[in-house]
Amino acid sequence: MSETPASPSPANPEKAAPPTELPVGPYGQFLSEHGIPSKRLPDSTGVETIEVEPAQLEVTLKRLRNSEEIALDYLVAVSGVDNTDTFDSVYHLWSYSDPNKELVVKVRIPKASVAAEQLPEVPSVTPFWSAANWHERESYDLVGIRYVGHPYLRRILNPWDWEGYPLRRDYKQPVDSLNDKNPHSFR
Amino acid sequence: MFGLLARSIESLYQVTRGLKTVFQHSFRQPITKEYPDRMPDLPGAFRGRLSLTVNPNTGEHLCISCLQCERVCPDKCIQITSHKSPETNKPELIEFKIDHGLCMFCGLCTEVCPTTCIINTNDFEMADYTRESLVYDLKKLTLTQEESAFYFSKKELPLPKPKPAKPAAAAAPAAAKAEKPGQPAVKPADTAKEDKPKEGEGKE
Amino acid sequence: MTVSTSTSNKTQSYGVQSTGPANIVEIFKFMRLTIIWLSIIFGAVWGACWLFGVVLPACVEGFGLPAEISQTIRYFVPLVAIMVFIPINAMFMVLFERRALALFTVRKGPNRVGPDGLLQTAADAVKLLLKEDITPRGADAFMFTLAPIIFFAPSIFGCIPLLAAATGDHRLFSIANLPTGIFYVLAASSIPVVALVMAGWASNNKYSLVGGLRAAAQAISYEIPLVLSLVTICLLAGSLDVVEIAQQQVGGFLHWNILGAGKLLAVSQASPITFVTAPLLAICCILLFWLYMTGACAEINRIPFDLPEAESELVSGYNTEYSGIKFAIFFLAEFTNLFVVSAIATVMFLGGGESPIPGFLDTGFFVSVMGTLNSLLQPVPALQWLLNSLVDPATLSCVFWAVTKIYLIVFFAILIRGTLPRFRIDQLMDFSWKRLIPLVLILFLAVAYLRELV
Amino acid sequence: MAVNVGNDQLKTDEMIINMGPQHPATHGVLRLLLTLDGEMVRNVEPVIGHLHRAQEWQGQNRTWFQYQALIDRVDYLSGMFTSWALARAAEHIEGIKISPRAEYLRVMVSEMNRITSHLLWLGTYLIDLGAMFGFPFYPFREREKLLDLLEAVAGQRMMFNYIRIGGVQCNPPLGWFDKLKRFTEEFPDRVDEYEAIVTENPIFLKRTKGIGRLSKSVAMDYGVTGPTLRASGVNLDLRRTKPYSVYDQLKFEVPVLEGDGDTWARYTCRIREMRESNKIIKQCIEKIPGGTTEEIRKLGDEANKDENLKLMAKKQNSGLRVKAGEGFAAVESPRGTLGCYIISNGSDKAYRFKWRNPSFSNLSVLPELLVGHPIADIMAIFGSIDVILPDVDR
Repeated sequence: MSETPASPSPANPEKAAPPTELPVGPYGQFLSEHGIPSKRLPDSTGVETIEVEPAQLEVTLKRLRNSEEIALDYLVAVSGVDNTDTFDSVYHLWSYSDPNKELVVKVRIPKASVAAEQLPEVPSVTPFWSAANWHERESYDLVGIRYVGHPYLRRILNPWDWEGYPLRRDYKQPVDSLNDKNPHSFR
Repeated sequence: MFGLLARSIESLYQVTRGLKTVFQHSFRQPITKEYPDRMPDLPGAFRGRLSLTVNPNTGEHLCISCLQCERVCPDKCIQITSHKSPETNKPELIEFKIDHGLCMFCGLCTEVCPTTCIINTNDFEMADYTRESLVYDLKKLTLTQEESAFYFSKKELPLPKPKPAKPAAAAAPAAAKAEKPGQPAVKPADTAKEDKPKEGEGKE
Repeated sequence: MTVSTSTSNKTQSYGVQSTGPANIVEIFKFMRLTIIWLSIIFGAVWGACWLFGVVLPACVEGFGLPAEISQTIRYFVPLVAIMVFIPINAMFMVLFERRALALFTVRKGPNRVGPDGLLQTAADAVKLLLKEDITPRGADAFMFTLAPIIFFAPSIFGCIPLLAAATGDHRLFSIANLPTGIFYVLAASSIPVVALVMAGWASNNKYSLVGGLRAAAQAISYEIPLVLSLVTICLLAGSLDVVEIAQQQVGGFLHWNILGAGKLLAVSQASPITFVTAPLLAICCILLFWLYMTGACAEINRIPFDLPEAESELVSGYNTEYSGIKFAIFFLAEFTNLFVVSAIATVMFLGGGESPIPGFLDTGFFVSVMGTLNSLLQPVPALQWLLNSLVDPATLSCVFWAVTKIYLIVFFAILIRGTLPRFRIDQLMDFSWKRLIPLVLILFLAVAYLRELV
Repeated sequence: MAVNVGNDQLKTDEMIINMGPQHPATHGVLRLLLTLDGEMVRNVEPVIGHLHRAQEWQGQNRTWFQYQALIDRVDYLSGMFTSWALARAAEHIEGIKISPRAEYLRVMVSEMNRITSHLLWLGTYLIDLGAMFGFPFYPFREREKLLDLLEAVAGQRMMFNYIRIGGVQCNPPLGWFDKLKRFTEEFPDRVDEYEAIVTENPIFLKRTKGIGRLSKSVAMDYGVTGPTLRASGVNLDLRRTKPYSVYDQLKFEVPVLEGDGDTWARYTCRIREMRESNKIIKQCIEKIPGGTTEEIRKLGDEANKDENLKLMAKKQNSGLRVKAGEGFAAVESPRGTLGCYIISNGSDKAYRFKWRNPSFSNLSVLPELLVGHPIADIMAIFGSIDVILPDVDR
């Protein structure tokens, strides 16, 4: 039963949040001072979460990383998420110098805007931030987000000829992998 | 030149120190555990082969067929066949199978068991020649009274209260039936197998 | 299978093991095993030599055949001794090494096959011989087969001259003595590197190839300090004859070459300079011994110089692709080489078969033991004859001390193996060309002068 | 230290070697696609994924209760930390407060686990460097003792399933604290012994000093964490910089080495960390609320009522659910920042898991370190960054 893909869950985590416009947080303030529009999302357990447009991603991260006062220079992880109606690429940013600084940056691609047989496209941050290299490859491998500008975007955890993106909600497991050789097994 | 000499002597001294430390170890007691000759003394919490206990005092089977373990098992390696007893209207155990080839010994089933019936024993020697023989049935799983008493004391579990007389009498024939893996025991198992996935889906 | 519960586990003890008293039992077992094995080895070798060198010629002469035939048979005695000795000895050395390493690493070591694991390596040898002999696809089958043979052969004929030295020039083995014995041994010991390159190249494996080339580079580099240190000792001794060099060192450890060949005793008021030169010479000789051991370790590819077969880098280097009997031969030859270099060290530096302290377990002691045995066997003349024909006390004492020293060196090599990590190839080369070779050249000159000054 | 072999006129062909996935020194199933020029590495491409078990997918298809039992397998040498990262992330979302006793128990078992992990690294690292027959057994001897203790408390030697969402599973058995105390007393002597054999050994120094330098900026650029990062001079230890659990009440140092960030620095950093972990365990034994198990037993029912001594904040059962929301929590595992990003939709299964594994990020810096070194240094460098392949591949 663990093999049946979990029923496409209707509850989007953000849906529970109040629909009202959230106040701009300190990092959002900083970004807007530098002319980068951002949208505040509900906090991820006490950490400010902002959404930026894909086109603004590179300049946002560069600004956050290089500015003296913010210095969010530690890219903890890049995660691809297949949400109910969007594909998210989530960047967790910390700081090496000040441990209390945390920020979550999200890029959301609406599923409606992605054509059939096409992958959602997010600009890659690998050219200026090597920490993202393997994380982006992993996200491409498992969730199927194409990171435009990545120098070597190919599958990393799955075999190179794997079909489909396993962590997508509509992914169908190939039957072969379930083929337990023991006929007496309960599976 | 002098520095080189000093460095060489220093190196030689360090190597000698290492050699000395290693050589001194030959006077220590060996730590070899001669396993097949001397069995390891395992702690009570050790998670080994799964077994079903009986009441150490009365000998009645503790399983009440609540199917909790079957539901919680991450590997789906437990299969319980039971039916409603016509007299008491309570579930009655017919067959209990665990596929130890699938089991990952996480111990979740022992945690959810309300009657401390299913436990992890200290036995870990289960190597076998076929996969089929790793599927243990009720007879193979059930411990004797003495073994149950041993594990109850070792794991410091609370001793079960003896059941009222009537269900105990009913459980005995069920266990007796299970000991003969004859036709009648298999047929209900098949029907139960078809029913079970529906339940599972409903829950999810 | 039966469902058994371990109800026998009455005690509930886990965690910190008790640190008991000193490990006398294991050390005793290790010593006992060594003594039993060595008795077996040398009993067998001596028995074979006695049959071949004494009984057989006697029979031949008994049949009235010409004396040339019996003489020719006697010529083959050293070869017989070596052929019997090498396989059994290598088997024992593997066990010796494993048990010694077990001691160093607080384990018990192999102790299942036979009493105390006595027959463990015999069982291993049988297993290796029964394994499938694989030649990888793409390998040069001829070269692939030839390599272990070429690797093994020199260790057989290389150690023949040492026999004469180690047995105190016994009459059966004096045929093996060469006037230029040490050069012969060194010449023989430089052949195996060809085999390693062959094995590496013929395996059709990149790791093997790198391993074989490393072996060649390393052997060439380390042969120079090795040979030069031995040459220096020959210079000191004034001879190339191993028997003569061994016999020059009679009279206690102060006479050994490692301490300057008795020059320490030659200090006298008459020439005050000897108070400086004699200790200097002794220091030079100790350094030479260290140089020789370093070079020898590299020559036979032991840790810390086991780069050709560096397991963590090159899987197993040149013998990655070998299995079964070919691998067994490589294995055998490696351990035999260790024995040979230890034997050379014993003969050249440590006084061969001489007792370190005059009067301690030396020939006189064995003679008296023989006398006691003879008097005990008085009632049985046949046994008495057998004993006297079999055992020669001088040879016995010589072999006893030679073997003790050789195995002490082997033990030390095992201790080094248990402690040190491995060099890197370029550091290895640096070490040889920039450190050892200049040092050995300096020592060569120093010894040449000091020898005259003392 | 790149070794300059070389006559530029000497033209040689490059050789491509697949080191791994079956190689004695690639710690499991890493495959390195090496381009060699003689013995010098000219190019490296790590190929990973041979051990991919879809841990994230499994997390999304198992209930929380079931998944807890599975995640010890992500990094099998430090299973406590993976459990802890998951538990912290879920507790973060749920807003559970853990009782001090449970926190202390978590810290103790985790630090024990950190020592076992470092000990195993020490043994295998010396094997990588070629000291194959003697030394590696000594760390394993101590590791065995700790694993026995962990087995006694958690039930298994590596797949603990001890730290749960909401607390810890159980109290240690009787006599456990005494044994642990005895171990902590003798352990520094054992570390002294290791150091006597290894630290100043001239061959070891030659093999490690100045090899595989990882500069501060490169390490930060690649998101390297753990002792590997601290050896390069960056002070990032979550236990100190972002104190979680009860680490702010404990006295210990975080070894940060200024300078090269070479393999020797990484070695020293880990050795010193083991000593610090030992100190932490010692303090925990003294400070833990409720004291030893014997004392808890004496309290009897009172122990169950006391909020400070409760092991599980919430009764665990198979129907465990976590509120809707998302959260990221990290712990300092022996290899670095082990993070867990969870999106929960309020059901009994997570909507999305993402593991931020330290080995994954640390391994990605490997090509930077290897190019220009000879083959023999591959093992010295790769071993020194302490990568666990299941942790990389998940």
